[in-house]
Amino acid sequence: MANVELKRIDEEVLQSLGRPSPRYAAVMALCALLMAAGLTAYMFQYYLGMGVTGLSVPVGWATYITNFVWWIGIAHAGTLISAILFLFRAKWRNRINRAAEAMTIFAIMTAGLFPLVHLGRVWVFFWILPYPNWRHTWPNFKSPLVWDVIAVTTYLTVSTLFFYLGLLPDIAAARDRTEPGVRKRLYTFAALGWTGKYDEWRHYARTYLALAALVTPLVISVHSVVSWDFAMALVKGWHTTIFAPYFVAGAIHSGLATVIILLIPLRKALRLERVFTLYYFEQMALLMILTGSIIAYSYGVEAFMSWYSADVFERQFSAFRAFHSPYTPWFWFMVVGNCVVPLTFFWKNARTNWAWLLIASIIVDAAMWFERLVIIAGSLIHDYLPSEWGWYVPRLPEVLMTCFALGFFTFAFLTFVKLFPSAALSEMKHDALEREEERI
Amino acid sequence: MPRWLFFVSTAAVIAGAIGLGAAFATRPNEGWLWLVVNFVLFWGIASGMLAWAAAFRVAQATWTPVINRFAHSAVRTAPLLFIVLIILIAGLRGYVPWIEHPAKGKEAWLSVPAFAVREIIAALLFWGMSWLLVRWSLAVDAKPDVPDADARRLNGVAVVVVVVFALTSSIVAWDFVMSLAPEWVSTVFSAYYFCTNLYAGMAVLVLIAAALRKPLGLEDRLKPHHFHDMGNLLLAFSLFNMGLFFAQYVTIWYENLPDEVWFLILRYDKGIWPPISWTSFILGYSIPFLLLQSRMIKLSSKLLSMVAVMVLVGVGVERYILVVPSLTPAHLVISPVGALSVLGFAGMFVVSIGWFLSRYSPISSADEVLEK
Amino acid sequence: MAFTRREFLRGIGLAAGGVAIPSVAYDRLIPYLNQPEDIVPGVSTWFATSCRECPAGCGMVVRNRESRVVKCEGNPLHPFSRGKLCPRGQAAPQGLYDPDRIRQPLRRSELGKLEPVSWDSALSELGDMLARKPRVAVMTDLQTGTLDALMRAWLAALGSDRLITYEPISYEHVKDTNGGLIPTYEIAKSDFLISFACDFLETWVSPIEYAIEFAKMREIRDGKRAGFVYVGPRVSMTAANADVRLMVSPDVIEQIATAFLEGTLERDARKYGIDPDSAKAATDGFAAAKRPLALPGLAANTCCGTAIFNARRDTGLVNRSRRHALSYVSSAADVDSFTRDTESGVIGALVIHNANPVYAMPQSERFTEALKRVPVVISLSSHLDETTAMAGWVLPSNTPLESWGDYAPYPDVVNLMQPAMGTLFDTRQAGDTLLALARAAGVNTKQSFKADTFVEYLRTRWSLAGEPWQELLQRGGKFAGAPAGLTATPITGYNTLGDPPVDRRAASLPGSTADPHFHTAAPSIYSLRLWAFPDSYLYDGRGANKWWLQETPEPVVKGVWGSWAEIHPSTAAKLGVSTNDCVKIENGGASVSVPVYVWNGVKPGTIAIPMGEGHTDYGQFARGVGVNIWPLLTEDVPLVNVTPGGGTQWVARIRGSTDQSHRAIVQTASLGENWSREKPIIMPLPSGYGKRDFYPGNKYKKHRWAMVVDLDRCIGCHACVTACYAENNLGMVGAEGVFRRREMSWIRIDRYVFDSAGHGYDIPERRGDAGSSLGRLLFQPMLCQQCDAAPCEPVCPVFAASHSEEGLNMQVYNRCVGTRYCSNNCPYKVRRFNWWDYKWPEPLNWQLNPDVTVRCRGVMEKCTFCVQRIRQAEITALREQREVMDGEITPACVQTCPTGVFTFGDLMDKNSRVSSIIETDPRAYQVLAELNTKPAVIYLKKVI
Amino acid sequence: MTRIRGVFDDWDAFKDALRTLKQARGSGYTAYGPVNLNEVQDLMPEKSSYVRGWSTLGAASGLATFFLMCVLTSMIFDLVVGGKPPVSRVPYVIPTYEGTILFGAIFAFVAGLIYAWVGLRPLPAGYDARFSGDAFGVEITCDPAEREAMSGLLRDSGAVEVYEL
Repeated sequence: MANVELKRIDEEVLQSLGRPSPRYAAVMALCALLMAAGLTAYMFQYYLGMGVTGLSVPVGWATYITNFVWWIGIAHAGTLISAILFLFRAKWRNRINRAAEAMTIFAIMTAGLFPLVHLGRVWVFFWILPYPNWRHTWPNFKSPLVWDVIAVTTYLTVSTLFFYLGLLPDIAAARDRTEPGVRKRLYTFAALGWTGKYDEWRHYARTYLALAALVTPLVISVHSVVSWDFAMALVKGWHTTIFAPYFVAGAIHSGLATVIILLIPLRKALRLERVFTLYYFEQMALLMILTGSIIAYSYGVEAFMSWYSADVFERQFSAFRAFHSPYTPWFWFMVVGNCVVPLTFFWKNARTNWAWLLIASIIVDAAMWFERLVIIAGSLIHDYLPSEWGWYVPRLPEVLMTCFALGFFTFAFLTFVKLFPSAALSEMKHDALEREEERI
Repeated sequence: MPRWLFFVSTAAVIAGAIGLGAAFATRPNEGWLWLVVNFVLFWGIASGMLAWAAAFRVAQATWTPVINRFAHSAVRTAPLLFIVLIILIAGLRGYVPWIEHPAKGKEAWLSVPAFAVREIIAALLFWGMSWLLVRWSLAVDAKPDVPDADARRLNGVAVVVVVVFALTSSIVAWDFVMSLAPEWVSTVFSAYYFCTNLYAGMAVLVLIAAALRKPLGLEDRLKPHHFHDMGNLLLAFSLFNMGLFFAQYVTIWYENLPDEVWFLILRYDKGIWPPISWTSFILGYSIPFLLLQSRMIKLSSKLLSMVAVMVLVGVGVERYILVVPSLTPAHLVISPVGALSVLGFAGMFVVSIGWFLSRYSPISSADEVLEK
Repeated sequence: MAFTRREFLRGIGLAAGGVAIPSVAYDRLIPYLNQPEDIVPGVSTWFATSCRECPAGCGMVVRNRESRVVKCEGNPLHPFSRGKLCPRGQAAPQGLYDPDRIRQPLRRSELGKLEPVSWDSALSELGDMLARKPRVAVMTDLQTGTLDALMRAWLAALGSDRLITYEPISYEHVKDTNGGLIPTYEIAKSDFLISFACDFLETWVSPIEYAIEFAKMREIRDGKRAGFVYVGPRVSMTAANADVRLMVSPDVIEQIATAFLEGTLERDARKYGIDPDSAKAATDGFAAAKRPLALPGLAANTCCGTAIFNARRDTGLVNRSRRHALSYVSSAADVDSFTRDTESGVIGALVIHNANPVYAMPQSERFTEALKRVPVVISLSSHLDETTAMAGWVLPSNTPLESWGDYAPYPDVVNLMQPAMGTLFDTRQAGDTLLALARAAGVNTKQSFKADTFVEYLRTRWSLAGEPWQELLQRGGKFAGAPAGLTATPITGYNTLGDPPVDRRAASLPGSTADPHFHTAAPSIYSLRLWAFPDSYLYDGRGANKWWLQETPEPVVKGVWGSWAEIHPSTAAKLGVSTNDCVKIENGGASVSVPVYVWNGVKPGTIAIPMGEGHTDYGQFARGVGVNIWPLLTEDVPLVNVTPGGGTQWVARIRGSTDQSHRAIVQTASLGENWSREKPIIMPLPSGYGKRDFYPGNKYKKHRWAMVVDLDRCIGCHACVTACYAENNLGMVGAEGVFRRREMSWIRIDRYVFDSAGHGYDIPERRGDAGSSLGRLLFQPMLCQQCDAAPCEPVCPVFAASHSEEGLNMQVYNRCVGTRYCSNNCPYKVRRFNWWDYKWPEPLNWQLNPDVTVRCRGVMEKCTFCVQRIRQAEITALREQREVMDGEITPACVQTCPTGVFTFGDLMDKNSRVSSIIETDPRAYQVLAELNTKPAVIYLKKVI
Repeated sequence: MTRIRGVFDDWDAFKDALRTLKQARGSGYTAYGPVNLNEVQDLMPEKSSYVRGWSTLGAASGLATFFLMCVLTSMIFDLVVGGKPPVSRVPYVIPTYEGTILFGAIFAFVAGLIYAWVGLRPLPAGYDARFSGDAFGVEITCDPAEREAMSGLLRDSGAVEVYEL
């Protein structure tokens, strides 16, 4: 009997929208605290100048840009899971895509902050945007930073549309299962009067398909563009052609890890154990083996090519990065964390062990963050003229802004899962019915 | 396989042999040139096909038992490619520039023994592993059901094949393309080479599927949606490869470093080659990308195989463009001889996979179980 | 000597003297109600005067805009400084605008605080005091000519003759070994120069003059050039320029001299602790030399060595007839006896003018104690230095830039001084103060001085000598052979108490007393030779109140804002300290704690510390920075006790590796070979783009500015750096800023070790530049290369960095949003970012060049080739309806460089000097040419 | 014309109803449900949707817009940076690409909303909340004469409840 199954799904998912537990609230309060700290730090930076950071003349970019790249990367997994796997008709995506997409949106928002934070004169940031003005001045469309702006805003817009579209029927479901009140009014508004009529469904399906088909090439391009911030420059360690695929793989890698990190506590907190079952985590773990090995390939090729090039700068730089740099430990940490740790998922009992899943994912995320730092700051400290070699150590404002990012992201995510169904109801029902088909 | 096809391809082989012979007799360096082009092209296609088989196996794809077996057939081209490789190694002196003018600082890597050793190891490794994959897959056919052990070892070797494929293709790319322009360096190039190989490999699979659907009576096994999926893979890879191409192009364009730019300027910016290069690019990637937008084309085996042919021509010309200008920057090398040689290789290719497919069941039962 | 029109205009200080220009402080631009006769808004006026930042007395022209001094440059008419200035000269305006200048007369209250007092009451009170005829004495810094004469006349009028001309660095031993005077060493004529620890390119006697002469001497004539050997314990800037550097312990320098003459140097190389190869090289050079010449340093034995050397190989290059004014400084003996008198309380009233013995005197505390026993101490200094801080009365004088006067560095060179702007504060000419005091004491000045004001006194003095006053004033002085009556009368010290002159040589010749094997038997690790050297910019400490000088990095160690002790790694190992660890240094009852900088640029067993820091007073930039080592100097090179410990303290240095790591950044050509270019120059013009370029490059209509930098001429003196600070309103980042790599200098002098092993993976902090002795240093001025295919430009999202149609990389400050991408992508790292809003405390902001924007926080800035000067020249040319002449445009760095490293010009003009050099000179190359950025700054290889 | 609606809690019954309706009438009916399945879509009278066309149109316009923006602005503001020509095609590929996707997506979304007639409107009278949860509904629009037949048809195919709006 189908409807039993469907009812169960509704109940299971919608119960998670109940009033948050004290512990849940506490976590959110902590996030708020982090945000407050970060904002305070930023105020100082705003009023005093970039001098409060640890930046210098050889190292113009470091923690802020690292955060930017890292968060954008996090965002990618969401789109991958919801769009690419949708196109590949990988069934297993259907439960986690909602959470993943939410993660995408908030991650992009978080990432979007940092290009602003790192500007010397943030109050005129809008000069980077192409808008008609009486000065007849325009941004430089040859600059990777302008590409960034365009790519990231596009990404945010499109993935938000995609996300909202997916959410629509579920909001309707929620609407019809809440007692009158603020929530109900919110849902009624947000559901745009969805009735579940099959004419609506028809157009809905086409739109969803169209957006999925568009967002897939987009997600590949966005992190390529981000990687070109560096590949376009002639700094050794930045200027290399493999960056685009390499960064995309890295992005998805860290993104998957983040989904795991988010969902493992979430399924407990929201009592969704029967929704987010181990199976889905296994699939993501397996995917991480792939992304991890792409990254490994890139590391290898980069190192080999710098030797093969027989270019004094290239060779010295890669030797420096691997053996002499202040970041050397982090370099090796990133190599192990990104390439070796995921390989453990070849073993079933590694990828089916909750604890290890969590730990491994945290390692991968950390490693990916340090990869960005090693690439960005680690290359700048050692460029062409030895007289200008420098070093970089983050200072308090940068640390606090990083905390702010974490706080903001978590806060937004936790708010979301309490506000909207955190698993795709209609998709799950869809699967339920199809499974039924098979049984018959 | 159908007799006509057999005869046609044998004819092609003979023609190609004559062509190459003539080339070597008259202008040896040109002969070498064509040999390299063909090697790079057909090694790519064959390894690409096998990589698909392995990849589908790794991904536990549920729709590909037939396609996998078609892909397996590429393993039969190993002997041909191996012989050509040996000839090429033997004749290195005839075409690589870095023997008379050693590249400064690269002597260790660009030396005849090193070259020979790594190439032979690469070939043995890749073809050996693929052979295992095919053999174990065939072994399963014999059995009534699929024992877990067999399935597991098949998955294992599939993973290995995928990895080995990436590495060996990279080595081929470095040795037979990059080393011909010794000063040039591009990290993404090897990846570009094997991604385009997957692309071409899928194109060939489409052709085989379209060609053998009726003769082997696989109508119920190869439904339109199979072609639709293959079409989508072609679509995805056409875009992805264009992306890789652009990533390399824009990066090098932007900083304009003397060591990097020459390779691209010669082919895509100044001189006699750009028209050909861009044609191959548009024919091989852009047009397929646009055509494959249409569901209708993807669903029809005929239309799709036309696109596949277009892809193969484009990729073929691109291989030519990757190899030839490095050796003769100033003048075009276009001759019937060349065309014939390609024809010949194509013939050999068809014969070998035809031989394979006429030998074994077109359905890999190891993958078939996944459908259930 | 050819002039361009512009230079000539500068030379003749347009303002014929006499007019005191009112100094107005505007906060907004208001047109003049009634225009002062010689001020045209927006047009600068140039005043010729004399530089008084050190006793060298270079000629200087001062740029005045709207009645404010904004820049000092060399006076091109001046016979020996030839239009060049050193960093100290460049920094003169900062003395004038020092925010901590004394702004009105002060007197010490009962509570012992200095409190403002009006001139009148001060004068009347002091007048009464003087009228009571106490034993009066005057202690001044080196003065010649009029002021000197006035002082002595003034003393006479008050019935005394105690005039002490006190210079902390008195070149005592140079005088002692040259019959009581400081001769002119004609190094340009010599073909083999040995410097016995004589840093004549930085601080010694007359650095600009000697730098110019040095450049002349080092010119390559038919494949040969005069050799230069440096003998000394530390790699000073001068040493860095030597062909051969003999690193020896300070004690054996004299033996080295004799060894040279006896040709035993090579044999005994080991004994002296120098490596035989360099010994051989030196000996050979000497053997081949026809006209060798030795230069004495400050320490006694260096002078003795030099004396012996020059006596034995007398080539007539020591010109004793042309004595330097420093000869007239009171001898140590005089100072000694004066101190004794002061102690005995004979001195009733002491007038101190600009001398700062309390800070800068060996074992100064003795003098300090003595000073306390003088009933009335009147200071005429402009700055509240340590001595002034002890005075009972402060009657502040004008700074030299506000003063009248004359100064005669040599008998044949008499500089005239005129105020370049009106007095800034309620201060007076020292001479006027003296006259006023005399008057107040009841002396009839009209009678006894023939003048009531100092100007009057000065003019009478000159007109008596029948000199064309106006003309001389415009030329900046009397330069050809001084006529009678104007020669500064020699002063040979006073011994009024009649005790015989003491020969301090015997006392202070460690070389002769100490055992010659001293260095081999290493001294106890706790007792090292203290090698105190005058800081390149602070000199004896008088520059410490000018932040330009504090922030200009010491040429070799690159230290700024503070003191450090250089020790050799082996010594460091013995002491168990590493860079940034503090050590305690004790001698003669005094002690300082200073962080060490470990490197191999100094002899083992020696600890080298720059003088000039560690002021307890003297303004916000000087106070509490570094340590003062004067009290430790019981002798020239004392043995001091060094104890490790005392925590760590970062040595504020501009860090970065000195190791080229095989990157061919400073390229060298060896002497005597015939040179050729390995790589063609990639011209920063459309012609520089070929079929191996992806894009066509820029089109230029009229000009394409470019610069040639001759590395062979660069001595690393940093005059260009300070000039850039002065011209372009660069901000002050302070010690922390420099430590964080945020210095703002648009042009910097990189230095690399010539024979570096290439293990250049890390920064010296973690490698300590190991190796027994430092290789040869190569200096390289690094400024924006104005690349034609500039990596910094395309990455800017808002076109703030773009290319001008005259080839400059423009940085549009107003448009910059501060992404710092351009800096990341600049392979030369010459872009500077405004990390904060940099402040110019009142009245330092008066010095800001009105032609250059002051950048706000958050924007990127960089060298502009002094675009304001380019525009100026273009406008002038336009007004005169002609083309801009080659050489008409001189950026600040080009203008001040004493050795003529830079050539600036237009590449579109095929006949310009830059074009012809680039065309012809085989040494031309581009830094990092392989990056294809097509830089417009072409370097000429260093000749080794 | 009246509208009769049958509520199904059984999935197969729902499909049967639709099948019969498709054979019987071929049009004049519609369905409600919490999920979208192709097989249900196949049973629906109406199949076409132009969303994709709109999206393509949007993509095309985005391509044009962004490429022109790059080219024209750099013609207005023609500065040579790093020696690169003011209008250089290679880098402009990137904004163009992003713009294509941006407009394509926006068009698709808007078109989708408009077609599906989802709008900020109160729910239609007689909207049945069950259809967003676990129940399916079939709604037939017929003239009052057929009322009985239709409701019978629905009941026979297993509707748990049949009512008229």
